[in-house]
Amino acid sequence: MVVPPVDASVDLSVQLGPIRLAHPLINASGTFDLFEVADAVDGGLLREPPVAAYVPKTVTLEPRRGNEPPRIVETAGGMLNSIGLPNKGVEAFIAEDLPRLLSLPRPVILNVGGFSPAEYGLLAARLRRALEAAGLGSPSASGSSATSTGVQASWTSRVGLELNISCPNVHSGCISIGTDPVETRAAVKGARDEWPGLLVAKLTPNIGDIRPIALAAAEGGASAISLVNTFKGLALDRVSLRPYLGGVTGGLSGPAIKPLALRLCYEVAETVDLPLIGMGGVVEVQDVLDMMACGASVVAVGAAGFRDPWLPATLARQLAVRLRDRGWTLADVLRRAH
Amino acid sequence: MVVPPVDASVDLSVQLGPIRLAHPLINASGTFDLFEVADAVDGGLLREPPVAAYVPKTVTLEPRRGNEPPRIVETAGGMLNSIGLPNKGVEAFIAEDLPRLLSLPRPVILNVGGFSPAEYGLLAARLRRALEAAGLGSPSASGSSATSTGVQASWTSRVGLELNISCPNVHSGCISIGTDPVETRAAVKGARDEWPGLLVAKLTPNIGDIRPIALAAAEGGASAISLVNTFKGLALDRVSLRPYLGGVTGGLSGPAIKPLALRLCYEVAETVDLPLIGMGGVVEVQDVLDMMACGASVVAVGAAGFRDPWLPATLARQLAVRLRDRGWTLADVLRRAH
Amino acid sequence: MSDGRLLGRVAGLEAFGSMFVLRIDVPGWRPAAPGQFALLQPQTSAVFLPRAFSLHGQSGESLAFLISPVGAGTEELGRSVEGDSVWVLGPVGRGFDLGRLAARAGRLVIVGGGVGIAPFPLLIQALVDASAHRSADAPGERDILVLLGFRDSVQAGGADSFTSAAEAARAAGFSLRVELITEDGSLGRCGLVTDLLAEELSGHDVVVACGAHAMCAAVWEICSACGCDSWFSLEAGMACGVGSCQGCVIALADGSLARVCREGPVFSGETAFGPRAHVCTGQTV
Amino acid sequence: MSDGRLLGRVAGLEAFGSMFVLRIDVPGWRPAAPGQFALLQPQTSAVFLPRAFSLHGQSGESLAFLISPVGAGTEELGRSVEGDSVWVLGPVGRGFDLGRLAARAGRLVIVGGGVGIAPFPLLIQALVDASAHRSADAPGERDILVLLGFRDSVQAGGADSFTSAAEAARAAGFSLRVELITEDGSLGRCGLVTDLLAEELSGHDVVVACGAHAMCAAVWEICSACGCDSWFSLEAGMACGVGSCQGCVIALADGSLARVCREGPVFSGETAFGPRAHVCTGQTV
Ligand SMILES: Cc1cc2nc3c(=O)[nH]c(=O)nc-3n(C[C@H](O)[C@H](O)[C@H](O)COP(=O)(O)OP(=O)(O)OC[C@H]3O[C@@H](n4cnc5c(N)ncnc54)[C@H](O)[C@@H]3O)c2cc1C
Ligand SMILES: Cc1cc2nc3c(=O)[nH]c(=O)nc-3n(C[C@H](O)[C@H](O)[C@H](O)COP(=O)(O)OP(=O)(O)OC[C@H]3O[C@@H](n4cnc5c(N)ncnc54)[C@H](O)[C@@H]3O)c2cc1C
Ligand SMILES: Cc1cc2nc3c(=O)[nH]c(=O)nc-3n(C[C@H](O)[C@H](O)[C@H](O)COP(=O)(O)O)c2cc1C
Ligand SMILES: Cc1cc2nc3c(=O)[nH]c(=O)nc-3n(C[C@H](O)[C@H](O)[C@H](O)COP(=O)(O)O)c2cc1C
Ligand code: FES
Ligand code: FES
Repeated sequence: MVVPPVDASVDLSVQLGPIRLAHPLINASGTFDLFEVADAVDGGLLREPPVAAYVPKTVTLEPRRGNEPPRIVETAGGMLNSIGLPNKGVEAFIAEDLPRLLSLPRPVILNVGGFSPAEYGLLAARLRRALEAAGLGSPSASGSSATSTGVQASWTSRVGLELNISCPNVHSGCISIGTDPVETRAAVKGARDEWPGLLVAKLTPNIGDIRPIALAAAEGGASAISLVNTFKGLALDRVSLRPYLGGVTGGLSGPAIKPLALRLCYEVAETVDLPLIGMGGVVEVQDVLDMMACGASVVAVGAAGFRDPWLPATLARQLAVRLRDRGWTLADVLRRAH
Repeated sequence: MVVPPVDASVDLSVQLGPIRLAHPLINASGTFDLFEVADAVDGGLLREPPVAAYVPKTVTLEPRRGNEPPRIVETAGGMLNSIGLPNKGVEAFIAEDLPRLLSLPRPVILNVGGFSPAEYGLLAARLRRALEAAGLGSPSASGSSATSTGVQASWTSRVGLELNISCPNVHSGCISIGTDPVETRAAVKGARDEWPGLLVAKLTPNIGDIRPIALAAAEGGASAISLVNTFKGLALDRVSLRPYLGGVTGGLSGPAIKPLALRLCYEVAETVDLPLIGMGGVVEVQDVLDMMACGASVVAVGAAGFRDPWLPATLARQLAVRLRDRGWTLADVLRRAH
Repeated sequence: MSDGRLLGRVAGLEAFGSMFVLRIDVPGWRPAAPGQFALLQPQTSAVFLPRAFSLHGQSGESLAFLISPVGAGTEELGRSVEGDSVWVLGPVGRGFDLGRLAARAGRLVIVGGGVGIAPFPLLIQALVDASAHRSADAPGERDILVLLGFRDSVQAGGADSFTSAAEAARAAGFSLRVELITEDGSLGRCGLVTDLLAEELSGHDVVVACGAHAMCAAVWEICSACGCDSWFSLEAGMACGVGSCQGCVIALADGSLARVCREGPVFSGETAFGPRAHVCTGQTV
Repeated sequence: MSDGRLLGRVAGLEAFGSMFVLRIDVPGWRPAAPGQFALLQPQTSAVFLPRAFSLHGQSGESLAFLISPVGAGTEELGRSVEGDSVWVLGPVGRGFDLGRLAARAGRLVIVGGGVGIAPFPLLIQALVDASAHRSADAPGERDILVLLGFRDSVQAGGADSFTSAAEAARAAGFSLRVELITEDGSLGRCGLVTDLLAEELSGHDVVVACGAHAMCAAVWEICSACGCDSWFSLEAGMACGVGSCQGCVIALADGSLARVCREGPVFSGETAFGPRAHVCTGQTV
């Protein structure tokens, strides 16, 4: 590899709520299936995942088939996806996936999606119970209250929860939860009541002003905010001129959206005093610096990981080199653009 | 040139309100200064402008300096601009620019920007009076009412008006007119009361749901809708990690935004029954077909014209070839994606 | 096991009709099974995602891909020059079931349409290698029938990329019969490759095919009507190629969705298209 | 007058230290004046906008550009190979005022910093050509002083791109004195080009300069202190290069904004930086 090992003299560690990350680079939900990639190309990934924390794909209460194909189309500087949240549902997830997630040598940030604000509370409660049952709680955890974080330090320091509040077709009609401050607050509050650990609200960029949504998430009790999810876009079949994707529209991600993601991150960082997980078009180490300078203390790699599943680890190494070369600490970069 | 001449057997003409265009390709406001380009590289452009109608840059009531440099930065698949509507103000525009605009062998769609809904009415009234004074009205036009289009056929068939309702820093605070249905309706209505001809409302994409805005523009009396203006984005200086542009944020345009523009065009076409002028990332003839299939009867070239000022004319020729090869008329393409 | 994507170096590019063969030396490459694929992207690339290509030839760390330029990604690869760097991720995917095929080489028909011929030279090479481990073959077990269909004589230039694999097979005592057909009759017979298959199928009981989806479906119709085993290498637009994105799904015969990059790209006819008939009539529909 | 952008063809690419000279044949090219520029973009390009480059050399429709690879656009041009197609828009911009400069060639100092040396070979060529139209020059009127500053010896390799223009000038009876300085002293003297200028200015009364903005500002300080005429070829990020976008503005001395692509790229020191002093002291600040 051309990338030198992480420079031990540079401290890349970040505290994200109760979870400590060895460095700021993680994956974006739905863009990296660690177990599949390990099986397909490199079993060593399970021993040494290329992320500081692993974020699995969104899970919903019920199993979902996802959208009909085609689901992917490349566009200028990015891609549209209309995957449609296929997943096995939370029960099968708990039975089949949670155990192996907990066996990873990294913290995990679970990601859930609901179709009404109330579903987030149900999902959070179900996952909390599963984690408690997994015996990861502190010895004194029996009968502990869900909202008392102290007694559950042992699993809350390893497992967080991200709320994907930008699904289509939700309770409030055609506008998704994440574009409505009232619903956002309700969804986050519902989850917060059931989840004692790191709670991340993932915001949609398909909005005129993101600041009221960020405030609502903070009011609801989010301990961090991640942004951005994808931008709704459309591509046509070149010949028929009909919508190309099975799901008609899709979400735009990749370098094309980076300037938009940076702007939204910058605005949210000026609005709420919570740690941010920045994502949207991160491809190279300059993008990581940009996101951090706009206010993200953690940076997620999404679609660029499709080119290179090892990218987050590579970026972490490159970040260390950049910081060392500039004589900067992470704190010097964070919010530098403001 | 590699492009063959327009195939005479293919009818590319489009009716846009009272204005007939020889073909559907025009320029986007602020991205093509015909007189400057003619002076810089090819005087012949004034005799044979490469657009079916010419749209000059936005004019405001007062002269404006525009934003401080740097104003331009390239991003993946596009660019950010923070030009900031520099212009000489409507009075100097009328005195210096209007006469030469009216001497062009093409229809002209003037473009105005206001800082409150009321300013659009003032601008429309001022331009209407100037056009009437220019002696372009019908012989019986003296004392005619502004809202009676019949008597003014002679200039309304050559001059239209586009309302740029997506300026920053406007009357209603930090949210721009174009993101508020009430202000949109007021701005369009104000202009409609003063302007008898083609009235185009140009919408911003920085919005959660564009449909209420499109409806408000229609209710206000718009005779067409153009979309999209640029998406608000941010780029940092690579070294200092401070905002790179003088105006801090800028507007994203170019191929990167095409999937977003197509989606918005598609949504507006399903919402209002007005002709649409589609723009956003148009670079090649496939983009023209895509825009038309999504509902645009006229297509504007923006930033891609920076690479090639002749692009709209080239695309019109290529469109004729494509239609002939597929055995299609324009009507076969229009709204095909719906 | 690799510590990241591999960085290959272009060793050559050769045109074959409308297609080209791209040779890449890839230090660290693990041997691929026939039917597996790799994701390629020039180090300096104007497209966002890598593109999937079947292994066409493989000799240690020297790989060959047969590529048809259809869009920005393939055209960009077609402009490669010797020494250019190319990111390579692979081998990935489930290839052909060599165990089953090798034992039945004499009753096997290979059907390729257009650039769908790409995976077969490597398959032939593997069948030949597999036979070396067997003490002796019964008569006819070293006869492989290859049916190739092209649009026209220009595209049919791609068939020449078979020559060396075919010669190596012959040298190893295999008899390879290659029949060629073009849709416009500009080279070989005029018609579809399924016309050839319908004529030639009898006496064979397993078909492997790769090509346009419609071709594959037609091949399956023929095979299923006569209860013949069939295997298809299928395509889908991909983002990751390694199971992360769930973007490459296709609908299987039972209505479920499967990822071409992980459950495929090689699927049995039954899985992809539907059950085969119970009785082999030797006749085609 | 052209009917669109011109499509040029790469005739060659030659490295000069950290820079390279790109030669492009451009059918239909109108002769450029020194200081004018063109917008270049490979026909197959991974960047969105064309990039601006001063004319470095010109012989009919054969053009040369001296380019320093600093980002995606310049690096992409640096990978050009002979025969590649390149879109060319130009010549555009207001170049040097040849009328004024030619008459004072002997009192002229050319100051180039880094790749800012690019426009000067063409300027020298034009000064030489202009002298051919004059019957006779007074003594010293054919002496041109060129001061070049570079970061280090590697970058200073760019100075070799001057050689042919310098030789042609000498052949036409001009005497060209080229002084070179590097910031790290790894070639020639150690220091800034403005150090050279301060020493050499006396006896000259017009300076033309191109380089980093800070260098230009420092050159202007020196010139203005001694009331010397100065002209600067300035830079700004551009989108269109032809006056459409108003993206390339810079703030002038009077606080107004001017487009580098139309009002420039060559500005007088007074316009760009401020008035010159009234009395020439022959001394520098
Ligand atoms: C497992 C596998 C193996 C393969 N093996 C080979 C091989 O050996 N050789 C080979 O040449 N190819 C092979 N392919 C196909 C190859 O991957 C594609 O041809 C390649 O991805 C095309 O990329 P491109 O950039 O050239 O074209 P793109 O422009 O990306 O278009 C690629 C295809 O995507 C579809 N598409 C994308 N966008 C649109 C749109 N807006 N409208 C309509 N259609 C669209 C079309 O089907 C089009 O042909 C294989 C594919 C798979 C999945
Ligand atoms: C009239 C004129 C004449 C010129 N003549 C020459 C010439 O003869 N030879 C030559 O080599 N160059 C010349 N240039 C400069 C040349 O145009 C630029 O070097 C070129 O555009 C760089 O393009 P790029 O894609 O390589 O770099 P880019 O990546 O586009 O960066 C180019 C420059 O833009 C700025 N920039 C862009 N984005 C950012 C960001 N996010 N943060 C910080 N800075 C940023 C920086 O200043 C950077 O150096 C000239 C410029 C002008 C205006
Ligand atoms: C194929 C694909 C699938 C995705 N699935 C999910 C998902 O299941 N849950 C989620 O919260 N975000 C999902 N996302 C959004 C990403 O997590 C991320 O927010 C977005 O892609 C922007 O980052 P990028 O530009 O780096 O890709 C998905 C994105 C892609 C491209
Ligand atoms: C440099 C620049 C200046 C612009 N100025 C204006 C303007 O003055 N008025 C306006 O209505 N739109 C303006 N726009 C927006 C364009 O008209 C167009 O809506 C937008 O660029 C999207 O199209 P594109 O992706 O093809 O560039 C400007 C865009 C650019 C890039
Ligand atoms: S391409 Fe991503 S799962 Fe198959
Ligand atoms: S670069 Fe567009 S006006 Fe100068």
